[in-house]
Amino acid sequence: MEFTKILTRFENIPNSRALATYEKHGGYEAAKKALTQTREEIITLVKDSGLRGRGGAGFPTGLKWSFVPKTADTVYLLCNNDEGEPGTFKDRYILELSPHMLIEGMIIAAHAIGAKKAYIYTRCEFYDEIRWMNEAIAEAYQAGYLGKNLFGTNVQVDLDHYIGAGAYICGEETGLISSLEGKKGQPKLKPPFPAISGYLGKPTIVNNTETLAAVPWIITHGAAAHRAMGTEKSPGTKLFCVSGPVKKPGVFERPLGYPLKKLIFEDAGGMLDGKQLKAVIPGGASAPVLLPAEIETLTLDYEAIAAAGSMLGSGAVMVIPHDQPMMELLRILVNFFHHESCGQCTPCREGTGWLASVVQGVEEKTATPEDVEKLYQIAVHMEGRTICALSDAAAMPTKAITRKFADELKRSIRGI
Amino acid sequence: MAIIRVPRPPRDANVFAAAWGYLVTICSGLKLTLTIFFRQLLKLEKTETVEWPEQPATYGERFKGKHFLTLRDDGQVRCTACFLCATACPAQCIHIEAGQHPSNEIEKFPVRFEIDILRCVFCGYCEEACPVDAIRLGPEYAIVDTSEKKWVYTKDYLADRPALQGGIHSIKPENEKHTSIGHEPTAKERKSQAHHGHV
Amino acid sequence: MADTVTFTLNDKNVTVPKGWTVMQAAKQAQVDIPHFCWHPGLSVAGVCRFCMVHVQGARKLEIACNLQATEGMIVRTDTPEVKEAHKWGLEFHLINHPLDCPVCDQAGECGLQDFYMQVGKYKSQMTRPKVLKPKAVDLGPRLILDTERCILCSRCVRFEEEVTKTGALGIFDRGDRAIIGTYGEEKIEHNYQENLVDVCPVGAFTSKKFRFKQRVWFLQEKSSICPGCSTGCKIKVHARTDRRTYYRVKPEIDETVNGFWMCDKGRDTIAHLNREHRLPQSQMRIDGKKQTVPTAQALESLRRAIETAGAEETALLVSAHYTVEEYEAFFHYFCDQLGVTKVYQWRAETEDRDSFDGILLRGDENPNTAGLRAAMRRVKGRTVPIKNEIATCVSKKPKVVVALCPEVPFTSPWFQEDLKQLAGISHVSLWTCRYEATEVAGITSWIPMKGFAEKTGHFLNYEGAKRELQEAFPSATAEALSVVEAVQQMAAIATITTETATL
Amino acid sequence: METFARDLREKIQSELTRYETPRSAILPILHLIQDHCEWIQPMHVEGLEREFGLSRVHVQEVATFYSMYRLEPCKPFRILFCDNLVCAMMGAEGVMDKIRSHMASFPTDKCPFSLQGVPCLGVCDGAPAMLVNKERHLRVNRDNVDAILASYK
Repeated sequence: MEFTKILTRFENIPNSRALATYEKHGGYEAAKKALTQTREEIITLVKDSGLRGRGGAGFPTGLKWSFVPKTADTVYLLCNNDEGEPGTFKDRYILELSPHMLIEGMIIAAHAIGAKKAYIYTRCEFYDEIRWMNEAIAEAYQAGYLGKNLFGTNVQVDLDHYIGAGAYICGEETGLISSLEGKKGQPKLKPPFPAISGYLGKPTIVNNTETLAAVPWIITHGAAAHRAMGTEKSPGTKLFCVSGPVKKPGVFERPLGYPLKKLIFEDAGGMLDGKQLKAVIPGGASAPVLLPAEIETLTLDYEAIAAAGSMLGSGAVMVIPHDQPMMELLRILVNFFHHESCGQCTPCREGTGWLASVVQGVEEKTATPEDVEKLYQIAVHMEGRTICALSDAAAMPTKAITRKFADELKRSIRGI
Repeated sequence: MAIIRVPRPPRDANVFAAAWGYLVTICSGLKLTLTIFFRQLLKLEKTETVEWPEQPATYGERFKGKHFLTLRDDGQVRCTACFLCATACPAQCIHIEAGQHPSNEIEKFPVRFEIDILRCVFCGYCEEACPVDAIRLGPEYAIVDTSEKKWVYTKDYLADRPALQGGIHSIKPENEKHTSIGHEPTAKERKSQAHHGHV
Repeated sequence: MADTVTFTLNDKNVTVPKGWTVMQAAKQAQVDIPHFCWHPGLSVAGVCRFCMVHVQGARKLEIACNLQATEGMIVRTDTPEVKEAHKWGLEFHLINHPLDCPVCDQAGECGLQDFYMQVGKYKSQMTRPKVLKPKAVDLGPRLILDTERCILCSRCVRFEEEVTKTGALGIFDRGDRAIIGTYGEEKIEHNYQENLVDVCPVGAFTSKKFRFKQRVWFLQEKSSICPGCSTGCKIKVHARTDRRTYYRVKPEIDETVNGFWMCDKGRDTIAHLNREHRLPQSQMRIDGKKQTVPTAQALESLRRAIETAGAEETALLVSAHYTVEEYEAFFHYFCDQLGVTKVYQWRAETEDRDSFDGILLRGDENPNTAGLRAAMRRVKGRTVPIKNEIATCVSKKPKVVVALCPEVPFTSPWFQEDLKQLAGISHVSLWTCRYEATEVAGITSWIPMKGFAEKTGHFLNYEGAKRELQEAFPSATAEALSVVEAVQQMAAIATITTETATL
Repeated sequence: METFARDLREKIQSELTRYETPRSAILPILHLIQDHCEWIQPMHVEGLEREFGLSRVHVQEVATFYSMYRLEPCKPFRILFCDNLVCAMMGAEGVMDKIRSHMASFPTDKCPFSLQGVPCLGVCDGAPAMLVNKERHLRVNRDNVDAILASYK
């Protein structure tokens, strides 16, 4: 079965990163078209298309853009390419296929919100991708797609590339802004929201790479074509990253509302030989695990997964095999969040450390079966208490694992 | 004014008959006393009386007598100069001056620690208030001295009492007080506790 | 009204100016919301997550410090949910806190202790080893930092950035490894160090000067005015009355003058008040030998000297360290009643009077220059220029000099040198609080004065604002008098003597 | 003595004016220093304040906050091995053991490698993954890891 491809349409096209290839396939036509339209027209179009933020929260993109005060003279557009969520590698894939698609999307978005300056924030571990992106930006400047008076209009968009330095928290939009300001990547207190006061106190819109890369297609094909895919509340396509012990791990672009089981067992080729499915994490490390019984009929859209008690997040589907001890999984998760907590808010700073320490106790053989309940209690009180969602991200999977696999955890504490 | 009426024993005309009961009891008491007196006189039985002060008398460990300061293994006072004993003391007889210990691990220690024993009421609140088991009331009950100065016990005197009676030493094992909790501190814990100035 | 909002806080209607946060409103309405990182004098950080309140209709609990009060909002601080949040909020703060309260100077005035009693969970579930960090770090001439006690509320960092603008403190590393500190071994050396101790809600920052000196629950505090310079910061003096010892000074909130802060110099203004620095009793030089005498005798001899020499041969040398009330009594007696006309100011020969450090400290190191000036204007009938007039005084060759000595030693290092100038005068009566540096040839009598913390009254600060010394401690030395009392005593002796004479 | 070599100075200078505020340049400048000098030394942090006016507290805060900055002398080849969920499920620990034993084969102090477990490298489809300096290696397993390491000399 074939699907309309928006973001991965350059798959199987040789030399797809080059500007010439991109132009040959209608590249920068959308930007040219969009720049003749007014800001309101573009925002309305994106609103109508139902495009939602692909970074994890799923906030309607057009609505976000409309929050920028019309009177603001300096506005910034930031592209969140700090792909740090374990299990996620979709943005990397976009950069690998066609960085120009992202640049074009950013030109359109910048025009829509009135930003003259835009930044791409990329995590520093993507050494190759950073090089490709820099090359693409240079090409775009050379071809006149970036800079002043684009396409004969008076629109100006400057794009720069900013490289992170290894902090998961910079994937949070205000953490990213702090980092771009040259500070520690600590999320900022809200309100004020970035759309009012963000980078250097100016209105700032932060969008995920995947979101921005989808914009040119919407401009070219219209809102209705976008709405035709996916579900009513979650229209369009999404990149799903399937990883773990499956035969064909990788990125799959599928319309939202696609059945999860089909994704794992057909598109990704099913489990590796001799492995059975134990659980699935449907949306990156911060999404609660789902049991096989829960994914029987589960479809991949924001609403359905939320109803199942998890979240779509970044679309990182991690498959957990039957022989994976859940205590080990929990240990990796809590250690990850402990390592990445920025240390600003007390419940997160201390809570993640406490979770990690309790799990450490299992290794030291000082833990008791009651510690499973303690982990759950700590997680409950970390949730919804902090500036950003990292605390929640640590709490939610902990809660799910300590509830769904309580017996197994207790057994491993007793050493059986 | 309230008057409590106490019933009197009924009057008996025969005084001798009335007193008979008393006399019998007195005589049997005297009999016991005299028996023991003669038995001890003839060395048939060991006497319980101690010839104090020529012979020492000892009290149990729970007796609240003269104070002493307990020491760490390395011989320094355990006291961290937290002033909780001085705060709890109803007689306000404890005087502490705190200072910075040369070792940062201990941090705070008493430069001076004095008890004005004449003001002390031996209530033992200091012992209870102490978070580090640094002060105890010992078994010494004979508090005798001549000069006024000696009634104020200094830190050195309180901490160094090798001849403490009743078999009690002022050096206490580090974790003595906590053994009853049934949790033997690990070497790491002990290190971290010492690091915090606790013991 | 457009510029206020009214909302409900625990069933109480609260009206506050627009733009206020719920925390500010709660302070005004005297509703207690536990908090650590919020400080009225600093920006909002919102990181301790302790000031949780329940807002009707909100999805989750909100922090009061960053929640703007809006019209008709219904806020509760006492729902079970909020209480649970407080319990766990405190538990999170405490799990890596060393709990070394017995050796911590903050004990007794510590946010963690107070809130533990108020909203604590009591039964901790923390059984794991704590994260260990450096303790007792020397961070400056007046500061000790214990990074383990620190709860990373960032108040000190914000103080350094926003108030002193020195930015010497930072939070390094991340997560629960985060540590407050300066760069490398750098020390904080500005004049506002101890404010860091004050803003610190726990015992992470402690004052070197106060370190281990006293447990705070033994201290009494009285509201006074700092005598260190002409700014006139409102302060609280902490002392033990049973020992008659002064221990420390802390700023008191006064939005109009000093806000929430005071300088370190001001904190040293109590050292001279303690007994070992004080003139214990009146003294007189009799037959070339210094003797302790009853105050009445010293005052009487002064009165006699004035009587003998005549008011025109008497000079008053006045420093600007006394209260307006004292000047009034002093001039009333000596000038109005006795008829003395020679009145001279006594202050530093060289001073940069108009200098200002941009925060609080001013170059005029006298607390009551304006008050003295006003009093002298009344006596002299004209405004006198502010300058040191001791040389003028000596050049007029008076026979008797009554000197109101400067009180605070470190703002008057010139004191002893100046005193030497008085050597040739036949009767010099020093009215002084301090003992040191008064041992100068040519002084006839010494009268012990009360220190600023031992009297009430008021100063006029650099802009003429009234700064009230509200409460007084009993004097550290029993014999000390305020100028008012001394003058009264002198007048009383005079009356008795006159009466005796007429009999 | 100059803290920074001439070409590095010029690069730092251009970074300082590249963004809206000089402070924004702290992260890129630290990357530059790290590329030129292997690790960020205290003298660099102090030099940035002295020569370019960047607060040393701000620089140090950033340098300690982000995990990719090296504040200590390092080996010529730094292996960053992903030990997060997917890589762990695909056998990261076993490969890391293999790397450790490879490292142990060198005489002490002569080993050119350092090994560090890091959170997700964003290439979970190629798990287990590792970075050696700036080169990415996918699907590293116990069989091919020795050959990969052998190529670094």
